[in-house]
Amino acid sequence: MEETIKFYQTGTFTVGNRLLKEDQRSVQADMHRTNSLNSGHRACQGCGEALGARYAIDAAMQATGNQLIAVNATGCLEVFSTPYPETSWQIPWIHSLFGNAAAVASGVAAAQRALGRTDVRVIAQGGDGGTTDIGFGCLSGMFERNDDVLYICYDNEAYMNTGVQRSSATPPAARTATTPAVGPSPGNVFGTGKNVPRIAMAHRIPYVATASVSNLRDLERKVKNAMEIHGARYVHIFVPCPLGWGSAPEDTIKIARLAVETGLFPLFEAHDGEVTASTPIRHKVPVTEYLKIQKRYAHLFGKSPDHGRIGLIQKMADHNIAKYGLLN
Amino acid sequence: MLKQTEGSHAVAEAVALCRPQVICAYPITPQTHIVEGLGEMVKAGELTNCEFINVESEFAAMSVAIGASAAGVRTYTATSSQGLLFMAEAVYNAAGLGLPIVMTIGNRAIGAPINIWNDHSDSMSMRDAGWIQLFAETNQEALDLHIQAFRLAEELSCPVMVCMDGFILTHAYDRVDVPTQEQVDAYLPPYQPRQILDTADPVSIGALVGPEAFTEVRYLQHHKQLRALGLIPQLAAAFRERFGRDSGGLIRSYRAEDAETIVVALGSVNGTVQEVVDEMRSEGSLIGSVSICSFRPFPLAVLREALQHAKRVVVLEKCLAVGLGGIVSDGVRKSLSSIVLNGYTVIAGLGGRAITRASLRRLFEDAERDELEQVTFLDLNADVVSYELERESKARRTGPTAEAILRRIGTVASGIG
Amino acid sequence: MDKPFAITLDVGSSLANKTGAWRTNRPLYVDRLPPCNHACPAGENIQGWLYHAESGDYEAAWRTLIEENPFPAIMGRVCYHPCETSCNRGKVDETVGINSVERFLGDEALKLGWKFAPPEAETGKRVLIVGAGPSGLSAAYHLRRLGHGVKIVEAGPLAGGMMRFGIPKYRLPRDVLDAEVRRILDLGVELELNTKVSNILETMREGRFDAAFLAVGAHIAKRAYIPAGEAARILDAVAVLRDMEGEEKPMLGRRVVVYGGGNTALDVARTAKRLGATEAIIVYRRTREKMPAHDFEVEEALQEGVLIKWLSTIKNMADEGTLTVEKMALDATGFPQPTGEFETLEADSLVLALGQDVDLSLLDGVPGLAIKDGTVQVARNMMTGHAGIFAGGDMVPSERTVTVGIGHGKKAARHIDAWLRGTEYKPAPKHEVATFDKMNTWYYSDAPKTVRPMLDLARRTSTFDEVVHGLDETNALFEARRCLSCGNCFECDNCYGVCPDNAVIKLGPGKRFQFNFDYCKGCGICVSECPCGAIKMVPEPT
Amino acid sequence: MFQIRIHGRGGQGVVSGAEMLSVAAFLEGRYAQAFPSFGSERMGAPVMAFCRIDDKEIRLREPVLAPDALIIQDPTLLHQVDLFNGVPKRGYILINSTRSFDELGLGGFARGVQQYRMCTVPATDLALKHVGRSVPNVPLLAGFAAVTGVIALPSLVAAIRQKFPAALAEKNVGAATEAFEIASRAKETIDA
Repeated sequence: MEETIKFYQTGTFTVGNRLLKEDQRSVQADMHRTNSLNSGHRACQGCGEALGARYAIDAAMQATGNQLIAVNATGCLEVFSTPYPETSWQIPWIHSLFGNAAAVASGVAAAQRALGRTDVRVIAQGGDGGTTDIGFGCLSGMFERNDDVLYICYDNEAYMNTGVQRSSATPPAARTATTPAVGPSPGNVFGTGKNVPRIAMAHRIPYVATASVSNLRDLERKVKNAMEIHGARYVHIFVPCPLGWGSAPEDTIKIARLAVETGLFPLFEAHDGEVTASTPIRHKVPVTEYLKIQKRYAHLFGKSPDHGRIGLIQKMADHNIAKYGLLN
Repeated sequence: MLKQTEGSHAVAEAVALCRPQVICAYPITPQTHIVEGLGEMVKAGELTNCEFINVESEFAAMSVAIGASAAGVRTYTATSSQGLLFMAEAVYNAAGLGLPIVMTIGNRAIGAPINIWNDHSDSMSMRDAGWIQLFAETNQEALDLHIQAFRLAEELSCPVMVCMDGFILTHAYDRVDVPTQEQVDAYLPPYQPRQILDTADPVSIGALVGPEAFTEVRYLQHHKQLRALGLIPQLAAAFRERFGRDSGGLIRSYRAEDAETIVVALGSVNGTVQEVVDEMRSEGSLIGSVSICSFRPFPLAVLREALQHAKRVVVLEKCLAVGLGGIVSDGVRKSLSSIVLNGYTVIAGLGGRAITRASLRRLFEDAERDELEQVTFLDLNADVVSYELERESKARRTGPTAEAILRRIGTVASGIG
Repeated sequence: MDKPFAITLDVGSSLANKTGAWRTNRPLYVDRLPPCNHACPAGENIQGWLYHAESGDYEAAWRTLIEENPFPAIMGRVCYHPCETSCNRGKVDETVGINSVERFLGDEALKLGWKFAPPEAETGKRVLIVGAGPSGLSAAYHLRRLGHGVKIVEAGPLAGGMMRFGIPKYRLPRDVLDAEVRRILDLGVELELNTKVSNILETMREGRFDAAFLAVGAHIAKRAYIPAGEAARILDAVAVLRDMEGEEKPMLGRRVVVYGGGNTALDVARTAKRLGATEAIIVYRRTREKMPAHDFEVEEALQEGVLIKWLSTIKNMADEGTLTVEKMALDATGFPQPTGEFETLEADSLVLALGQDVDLSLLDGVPGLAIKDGTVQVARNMMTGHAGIFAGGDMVPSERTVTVGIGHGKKAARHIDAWLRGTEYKPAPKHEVATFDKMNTWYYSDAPKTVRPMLDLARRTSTFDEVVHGLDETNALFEARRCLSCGNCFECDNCYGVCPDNAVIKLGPGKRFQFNFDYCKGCGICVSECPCGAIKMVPEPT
Repeated sequence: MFQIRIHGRGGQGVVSGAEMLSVAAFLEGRYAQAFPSFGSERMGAPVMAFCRIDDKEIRLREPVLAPDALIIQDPTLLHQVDLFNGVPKRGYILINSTRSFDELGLGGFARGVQQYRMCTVPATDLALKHVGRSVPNVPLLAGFAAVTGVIALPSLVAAIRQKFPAALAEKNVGAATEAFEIASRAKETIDA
């Protein structure tokens, strides 16, 4: 759409634009968007996951002509969306367990094949805990069988529902309830990391992508791309958590944007196990911009900033920038 | 049609006749032959519009089954032993969501020590998961119970386990009567889900339920099983009518009407028990037996009916509630509350230990003389136990018990019984 | 379907769960004052007309523009555009070329012959306007559109005032000027030329005018005493520029020295070049930084070969055309002080561009007037000490630019109208300014300002063709779309999209949005993600 | 009720032997039950399988403790396991061997109190000859049929054809037929 008309005013980055034709607008700009995750859910102020979920599911709904079934792992999204007697979901939705969303989705997909409903598509969704930790086995199995499921991970980098404990997606130095900011090396360890998008690619599934709530059009495009493909697909969405990260609710998108603009969270797409595209950084910023507005990193600053470890984090960002060519 | 075939294969044929649409398979002895059989039928195109899914774990097997069942198709899987424990969380979940999944359990012991042979510890560990548990006495019954299980599960919206003794039944070649597709279709109507993930009529399944409604949800689950107490005999009767065989039901009595001593047991061991009963009857003993087919729901009333006139009840269990004794015994005692009689718990056949006529005969005679302990371990090798106890009392670092015992017994292991 | 109790729920039922007192702050849609509008001396609603230009509706844009200013084509050429100086986009990449878009709209209007809407009703009141310069014409335009009878009396031979006699052709082609003046007269404004009003009260009485607006401008050149020989040729800038409009072009010779540092000095020097001078030297007593002239004009002049001697004063001029110039030096306070160093310059003529004074003779004998430093004192409503007589433009204390004059005309017109109706004109209270810190500019794509094509220097210096060319349609659209719409919703849907609680209701094209406070949790994401700063958080009323 | 116990090593077709036997009996309209006694499932490990044949439904689920007939697919087991355990007087014993049971040093069992009716069948040789693989189970079953008369050869042949794909089945039928002849010749001496 950007080609048809240049939006130097609104950029190609706002949700919509009064000058665009309906079919060129983002799904979220649509007055008749499905609001798959409806108002009245119990998410915290400024919840990135609630935002990411509506973005992703609405986009998938549009891409499938509303023929969508969602499976949800246990976690914030499940708890805040479906506390009896109310549900915020507008689509057929099932929650089973913490660690089995991918497998349940495989079952739903198998049922659609058995019923001959090739038009009905299946999404599984979970947080980073349910995806990168406890649900990892089922996820890998679903990938390996190449079941017709899009798995979406909403990554807020810790177990938020249980009170902010460390997950294998928690970044180095971050403070959580189980990696407190005390002692000689406060916060989370500088481990080797667990790059699930990369692990997904190693299964050579047809489509893998990373996305951020700060780049809506990019996110919607990726979900749309994913729904145009059959087989196992994986989209990893970065969703800040004000409560767990100690950030201001109004900064949710800002932080997500900084994660991208620093290079800490590279946005890319991969087909059949190979990276095919990456979203360039628009205005590169140093990681300190990102770190300093989150209390979970407060111990890196304060009276005597921990330049050593901040430097290590900057290295990670620079590595991503080089690896994915984010400044090209 | 009569056939001489393996128990697992007979069950596979029965399941296929029930037209399942999704089957999840993960290998574990001794259940494996069943899903292998079904996999072959799907590949060979004998079982049509059925998705056969090779999953990466039992946990995934039950999870895939949950998804498929919630999406409105007839779903089946099978497992044993450690496998059932590994899927435990999903087993409870399937029942909590009221999904009519049917699962075969090839009953097998639970480690450690790891042991692939038969006992009932696996099913028993899930006895309160909210599933209906039916125990098969013979391969014919195992076959028949699967056909009844799907109908039962779907009428109640409640998952059903069909339990059959590992190896003793799963691997035994026996004569079975395999019904025709027409017969089964006439008995088992197509699946009409009570709740379904449908884009035309969306719902949210699996809500977070707090204190304000949780008790009610649980009560309704309990109520389902109470309904099953009525439904199981009806379905068995309907089955008899259609297939001309007695299979299933809540319990089955054998020469127990006038018995002073009644042996209660689950599963295949009942055959051997009945042989011994006949023997002893022919010699004048007033002994009989009762086979429990439906362990969940537990048939308190009919059991009371069957046992109340006896002088003593011997509960023969293939599992052990460590630190207590019997598991089945508890239910039996509850069924007899306020009735005064001698009750004995006998733990037998753990980890595949053969239960022989000779041992049973000795046991029952002791029982008739009321010379049994409250809890008796059949054919327990006292020497081995006391030697090991003594060894442990002597040294602190005594090493692994199981291995120590094997060393002492030596190669007799390849012997018989 | 007959669903199991509690574990299975009807979709969308969470709408029953309202936010309630969860929220401590709530968002509020606001319209902030864009810095461009804030800076415009003519009070144009720049963001407002760019909004229409962005959608390619140029007539709507033009009509919005002329609500405040009837001279888009002229403005687009001669305005020193303080709007661009204050444009927020300058902090993103480069300021929006507002002036060039305005000129494009002005030229479109002339090309397509768009007319002003006639007054809806005649009031029967008559207003006399003295002076057909920017101020007078602007006042005439606004008064006429308000339904009053308007007559302009102009002492000179042509309408336009300083726009004609102060600004060279190469900056403002006369056909453009004539066309925009004509469009005002077409509204039914009377214009009487070559008539000097000597006694305002008498003229008003004779013409039975209910009110008058004086905008005679400042045409009397300031003189400075420079000892000179009889034959020494010394002229003043106003006269030179005025003569440029007549048949007889002024004789300046081949070596011209201009004394002064304002825009007029530059106009003269550049005019001299075009008249064939080989040397045009500007002598100014201060530094370039201190020069009142606009830097871009200085730049253009230097490009055209005009020489400028900074920190210099002229002591005398001898008959044979030699000027004695003394070097100056800035003292600690930054004032130039004589150094006693002298040099001489050869000049065929010396043009003095030292500013102008107002001819106030027409006010003799008018009671209640206050005159100070050669200008008429006016109240906030532009009325002089004498009821019914208003004044504006260069003859009142203020910066002397065309745009300021036009602003005066508008302001005066609105007060005169109110005065005639026996009421008081109360301008709408100004919104808080949409400063850069209120914007979220990440959402705007980077886009460089379109550089207006220039004529090549050689051709420019030898002719009086217009120096700066206009934008074509695509450039204009491009330029318009660079506007950030500071402080005013442009319906980018961000707030609607970024709300985690779907608590923003989209009302449809042109209708903007509305908050649904049943579900808003007051997180404030809509505020921080609004690109143009059109939402703010306010405490939740309790 | 007639009970058979088959001893051998994993991979020798001990279990399928018992199964074929039960099928053969079933084809004769009788009730039969065949089941393995699973030791470890490794190839080469000592394994056994059981078969019961009766005219009424078989309820008994215990292992065969007192076999009316013993089939030994691997004579080397004689020295490892108490194979004859529970075999009653006049019980049948078939051994896979090219040697006579006297040569095997088992003569005493025949002439002694047990009066076992013993017969050796060169089952491995026959299997290699007809099937090309060392699967001695089928020839031994044929020998069993010949010596005991509990099942008829045609029933066994039918069971073999159920068990194996056509080509392989015919090879096994060949082996069975020859083994049946060999064992039939030995019958008189055994019964004597």
